[in-house]
Amino acid sequence: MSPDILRLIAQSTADTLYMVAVATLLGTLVGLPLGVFLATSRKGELLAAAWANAALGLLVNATRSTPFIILVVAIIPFTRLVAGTSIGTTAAIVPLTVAATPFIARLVEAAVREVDQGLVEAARAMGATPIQIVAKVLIPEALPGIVLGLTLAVVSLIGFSAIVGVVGGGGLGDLGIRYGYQRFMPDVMATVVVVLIVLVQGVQSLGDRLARRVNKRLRRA
Amino acid sequence: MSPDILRLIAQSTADTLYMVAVATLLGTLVGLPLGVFLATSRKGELLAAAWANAALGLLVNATRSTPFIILVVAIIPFTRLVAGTSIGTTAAIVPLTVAATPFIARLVEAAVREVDQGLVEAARAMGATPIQIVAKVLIPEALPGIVLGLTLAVVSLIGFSAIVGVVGGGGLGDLGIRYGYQRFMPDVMATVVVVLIVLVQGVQSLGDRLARRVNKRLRRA
Amino acid sequence: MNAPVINAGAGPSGTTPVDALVRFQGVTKTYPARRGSAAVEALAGIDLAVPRGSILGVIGRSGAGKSTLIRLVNGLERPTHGSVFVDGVDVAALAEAELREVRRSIGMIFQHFNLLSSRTVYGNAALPLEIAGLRPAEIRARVEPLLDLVGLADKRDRYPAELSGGQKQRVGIARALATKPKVLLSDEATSALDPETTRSILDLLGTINRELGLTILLITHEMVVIRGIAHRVAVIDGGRIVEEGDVFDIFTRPQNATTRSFLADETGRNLPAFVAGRLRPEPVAGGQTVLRIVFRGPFATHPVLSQLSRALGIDVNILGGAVDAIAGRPFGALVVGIPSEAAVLARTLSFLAERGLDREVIGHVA
Amino acid sequence: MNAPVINAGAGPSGTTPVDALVRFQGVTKTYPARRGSAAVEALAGIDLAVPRGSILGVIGRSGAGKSTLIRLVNGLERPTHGSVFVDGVDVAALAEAELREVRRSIGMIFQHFNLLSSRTVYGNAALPLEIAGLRPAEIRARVEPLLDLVGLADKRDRYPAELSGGQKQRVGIARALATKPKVLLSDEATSALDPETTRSILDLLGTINRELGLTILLITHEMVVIRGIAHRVAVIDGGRIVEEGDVFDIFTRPQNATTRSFLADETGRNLPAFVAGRLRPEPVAGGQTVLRIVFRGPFATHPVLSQLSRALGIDVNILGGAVDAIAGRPFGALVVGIPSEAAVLARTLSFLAERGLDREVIGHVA
Amino acid sequence: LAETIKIGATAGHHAEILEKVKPIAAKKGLDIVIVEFSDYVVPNTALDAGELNANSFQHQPYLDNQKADRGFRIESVATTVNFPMGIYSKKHKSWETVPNGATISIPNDPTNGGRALLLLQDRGIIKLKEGVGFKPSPIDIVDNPKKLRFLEVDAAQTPRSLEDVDAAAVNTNYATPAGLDPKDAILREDPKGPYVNVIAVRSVDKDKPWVKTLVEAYHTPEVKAFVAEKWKGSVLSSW
Ligand SMILES: Nc1ncnc2c1ncn2[C@@H]1O[C@H](COP(=O)(O)OP(=O)(O)OP(=O)(O)O)[C@@H](O)[C@H]1O
Ligand SMILES: Nc1ncnc2c1ncn2[C@@H]1O[C@H](COP(=O)(O)OP(=O)(O)OP(=O)(O)O)[C@@H](O)[C@H]1O
Ligand SMILES: [Mg+2]
Ligand SMILES: [Mg+2]
Repeated sequence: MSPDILRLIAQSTADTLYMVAVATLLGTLVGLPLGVFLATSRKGELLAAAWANAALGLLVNATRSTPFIILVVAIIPFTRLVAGTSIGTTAAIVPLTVAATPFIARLVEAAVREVDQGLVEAARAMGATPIQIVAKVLIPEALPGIVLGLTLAVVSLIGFSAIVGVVGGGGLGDLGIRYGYQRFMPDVMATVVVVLIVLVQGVQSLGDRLARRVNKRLRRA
Repeated sequence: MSPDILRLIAQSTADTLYMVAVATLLGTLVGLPLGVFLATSRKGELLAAAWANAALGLLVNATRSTPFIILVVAIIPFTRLVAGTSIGTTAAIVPLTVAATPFIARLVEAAVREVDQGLVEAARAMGATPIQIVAKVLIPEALPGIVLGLTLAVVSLIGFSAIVGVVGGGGLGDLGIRYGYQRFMPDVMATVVVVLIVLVQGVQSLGDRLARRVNKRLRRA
Repeated sequence: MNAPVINAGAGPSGTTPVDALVRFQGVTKTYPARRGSAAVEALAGIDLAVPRGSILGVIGRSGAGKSTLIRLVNGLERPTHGSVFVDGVDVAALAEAELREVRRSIGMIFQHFNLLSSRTVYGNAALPLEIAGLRPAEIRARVEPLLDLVGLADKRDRYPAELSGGQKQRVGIARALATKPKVLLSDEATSALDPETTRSILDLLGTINRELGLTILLITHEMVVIRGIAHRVAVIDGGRIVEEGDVFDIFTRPQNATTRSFLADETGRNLPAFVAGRLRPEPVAGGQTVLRIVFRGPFATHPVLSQLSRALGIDVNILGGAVDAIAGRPFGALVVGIPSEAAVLARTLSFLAERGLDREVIGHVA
Repeated sequence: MNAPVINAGAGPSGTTPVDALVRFQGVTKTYPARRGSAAVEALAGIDLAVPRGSILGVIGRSGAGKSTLIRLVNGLERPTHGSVFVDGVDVAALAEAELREVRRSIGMIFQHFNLLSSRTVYGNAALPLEIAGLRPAEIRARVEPLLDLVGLADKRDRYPAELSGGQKQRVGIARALATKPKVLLSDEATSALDPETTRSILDLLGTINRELGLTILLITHEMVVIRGIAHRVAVIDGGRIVEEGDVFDIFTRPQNATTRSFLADETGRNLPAFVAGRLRPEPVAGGQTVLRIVFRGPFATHPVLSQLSRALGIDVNILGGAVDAIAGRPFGALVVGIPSEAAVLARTLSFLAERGLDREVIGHVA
Repeated sequence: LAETIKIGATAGHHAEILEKVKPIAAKKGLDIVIVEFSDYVVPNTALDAGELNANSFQHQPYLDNQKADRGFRIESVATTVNFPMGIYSKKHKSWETVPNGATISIPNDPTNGGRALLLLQDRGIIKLKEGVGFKPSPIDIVDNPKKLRFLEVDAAQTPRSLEDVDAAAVNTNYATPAGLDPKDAILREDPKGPYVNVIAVRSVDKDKPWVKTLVEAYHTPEVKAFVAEKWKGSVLSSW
């Protein structure tokens, strides 16, 4: 491989890390509260706002069901507003975040639903407000599950970020597609895949380790 | 919209349902045991096979990190072997399944990790074999989480199946991209998106309902 | 005689109209039917008042409805019918948000502990104070002495998964007391504790009750707990209150079969197996007649048996029973054997009757 | 006299070399240190044998190491040092797979129930039988009578979330007994049960022990449970066995301070508050001298007090205490008051000494 | 002081040629930043919005179509290269032996797919609806005597599908890297067809001096030689 290609791979790795990191961060910022809300706002539940729950659920489903390319185009005006442009790596973060958010929300929702209802009851018995229950009980208790969920989301995003080539987003996956797939350069494709695997392997084992660290339920014999 | 287009939408909906259903089924068939294995085979755990765990973990990560289009190309020989061809709706199921399996595995893994260790202990104290513990304790107890995970996976697959247009897989997402987006037929795009939302909404509420049904931990006041 | 007879001073009497801090009025609670399972009527027409500053013991069979009953007080469970007043407010009619204020003045010890696995011992005990909005320094000043009191100072930074059953329970106790509540709901708070630790916890609760006027609803299966700390006791069976009143009265003269059965082990009311196995309905020549004598009231601590023995010139053989204090007042129930002679029996019974003691012929042994 | 003195027949004696079904040999268990928390030595040098067919009660303070101890028997916990033999096999040396066979002959009732939330009452009790590979019809034949026995027939199809605490515990009991194990490990199996249900469960365990030779290791905080069913008792404190032996011996003559404290409430060894509060070190003219008399052995059921009263012509006032059976043998410990005269005291003490009764002057009251 | 412009291009030949153009333009005082896309719509959207200064990925018919559909105010300022499409087969030596009912894979994007269908119509194999323009799709086929089945796949996927179909319509830019020789095509587009690619800029920019510089840099003999050597005559320069 030429040094140019190697430089390209280095650049793409940096782009991927940048896009995924920012999209995860922003996606978590919105997705975490959204997921908690979805998990706690059905009828008879803690925040009981069935209407808002249904509406947000629909929004989440809508975002999740729209193919990414269509989503990218549909939100171009929004992307411009936020990123100043609709193309390039930074702009690609916007649709990536929009796609990541509902995904993270659903993962968080699933984790929060696993929390022992007895603990929520205990907090209610103390006169805790719903916000306090969320902050002091649900999130800390669901944390191992949330961490695993975020790990899943980051890995998915890394794979997913390949599609942002649509808007010139760059990154490893896009590089692999452009060179490996469209220009038929198997060595580039292989290198990209190896770098991706290393990246994902790193994220996954970090996530696993963290999930175990925050899990205080495990007895250590 | 012309009747042709309507017929196309109907056909694409059928294709999507077909692909997603089969890919989910096959993905679950492999992903469920795989996920359970990943959740229980680290050092000091139930099935304690650290090596196999690491190897399968790597395989899962590798599959998950490879961009879908590259995956499609990489497994063309396998696809031909299985489906007889590498293009078309049926052939598209193969890469879709390959992509769905590790995803489902990770979701199942996360759900199984949430099971109260005390229950595993109780089963061990009864002299249960690891297989029995998996079948009688881990899976039933993790079922609400697994159902939510599968729901998440199905929804992701519906969105994901748009990409199988690459290999002529067809389906709603692909239709939306090709007609709605590339040919600029906003009415087709809108229709496709609406059908997708309805589909996803249906899957999600079915999944939610089922997850609640199988959750016997909830007290009914 | 000159034996020291002390009346249990603590706790308001239940006979006069009292200032009830907690009052159940016609409360019914039905858990709805589920596919394949019928509805369960956990509580049926409960009327009950807990005087301010008193300790009410709640006893009853497993599944009788005790937990349901106390969970109604802080609105964790809503009654199907009826009202539950706490300090004059019907909590059953309050919305969840309005309940919050009431709940902050109620501490609860859960039957299954409900400790947060993600928090240490300290963190768990601090939780209600964080919720009440105290500052960290105030929290520390409150929690640390409390952990000392329940004997968990050295487990301060441990997580629940690393605690023994009784240690978990003590965290739950510390947590419930942290906010200095007006009312304490205690659901089998000492069931996982050894007798020594139980005593120290009961002492703690008794002290808080006396000094701060804490009102306590206390579910327990240990009669010694009721005897040691409760002022009043309610016996619940099949969702109904079958007996309720002053502890001493009920423990010494239980009317209900369930109550009697519960108290059998505690007050020496049951016959030791070696007596029960030999009992016959008819007297045996040269054998003994078995009597149960209950000592309560003014004669409880008089040397009645000794006097009987000397007055009649007979041997009075103590076969079983116990003499102890109930709710701070002396009480005894002894099973004794006297020589099986009609005359002796008649004179014994009248001797006891003169002193106002309950007596009952149980049978005869060889 | 002619009172019926029966020796507890059941249970092998502990003095002769016994056939130990479970034997701990030099067992130490240390929970490793964690970031910020020191290591915990839960057990330190345990040597203990449980004779085949016997019931061993394990008592001790909260956190003493009881649960850790019995979890070693079925290998849920591995000793840091030492061996645990079950029927001659060192389970500490077995691999997880080899343990399975041993575990199928051991039933366990968990302190925290550990019921599967996804299974009904029936399904939970059936689980060990499914694991053992029985057919559905056999399982039904085994489980249904058992649910009847623990009083849960009507809750057959309920899920744990719909059960009361005691109901859950009874499911755990049924589940542990379903496989007809050789050994039963019971970790506070009756702590959430009312006295009546406790009695019926103990009767059930006693019957299985007698009829099928079930060996039981039983952790409990309720002395009445030990007294009622155990043959031997081990007292564990700070991870060490501080006292171990025949229940009757230990309950009647506890050597260790912890044991004494545990037994205080049970055997009338403690002074009622109304006596304790008035005790003085010096005799008071016209007052009483307070003695504790322990009745055990051949004179336990003799009318000793009555005879004392008549022989000395004094009133003997029973101030507290209990007379009951321990491990099936009669035993009493009474606190009595006699007139405060030096001569009376001397004659009383020698009267008691002649009959081999333990006696102790506690103090004096006015 | 050098001027900098952003040019959008799709991955592959267009981008590769621009990489060759870049140093030449730089010498003329024009810095080129190439933004690669893997999509055919966004480069025009971005250009119209001013996020790009130019793009080079489409042919004139496609550009016209996009302008008509979406009202872009952009226009072509120069022609670039032409990739005549060919129909290839691994199973049949010539079109004549392709049987009735054969499966043909064609690109699934409208222009390239349309090109394949138009090529077949030109050869009288199928008949398309009147007035479908440059982007017909299989549903526009009104007469198909050979009962051909069309499978639409990604353009880059068409060469990879040759094992699975009777014949595949492959753009030259994908044919050569996939190891196909354009001379082996069993049907080939007329190299003089309308599908010559163009450089497009915003209408307001078309008279800017950098446009002229860009076109000059593109239309140099070095670039022509590069194209000729690299793709061995399967890609045709228009200058
Ligand atoms: N996983 C663990 N990590 C650290 N310490 C532990 C762990 N499990 C138990 N311990 C400690 O070991 C000691 C013994 O615990 P164990 O559960 O055996 O007590 P126990 O006698 O059963 O008490 P209880 O009557 O309260 O149930 C306790 O101090 C406890 O805190
Ligand atoms: N969520 C529920 N759904 C159906 N039945 C329930 C539910 N919760 C409790 N019950 C039933 O209501 C009855 C009363 O339960 P409760 O927990 O109040 O009993 P309890 O007196 O506290 O018993 P224990 O001493 O065993 O804890 C029981 O028969 C129980 O099975
Ligand atoms: Mg209860
Ligand atoms: Mg324990």
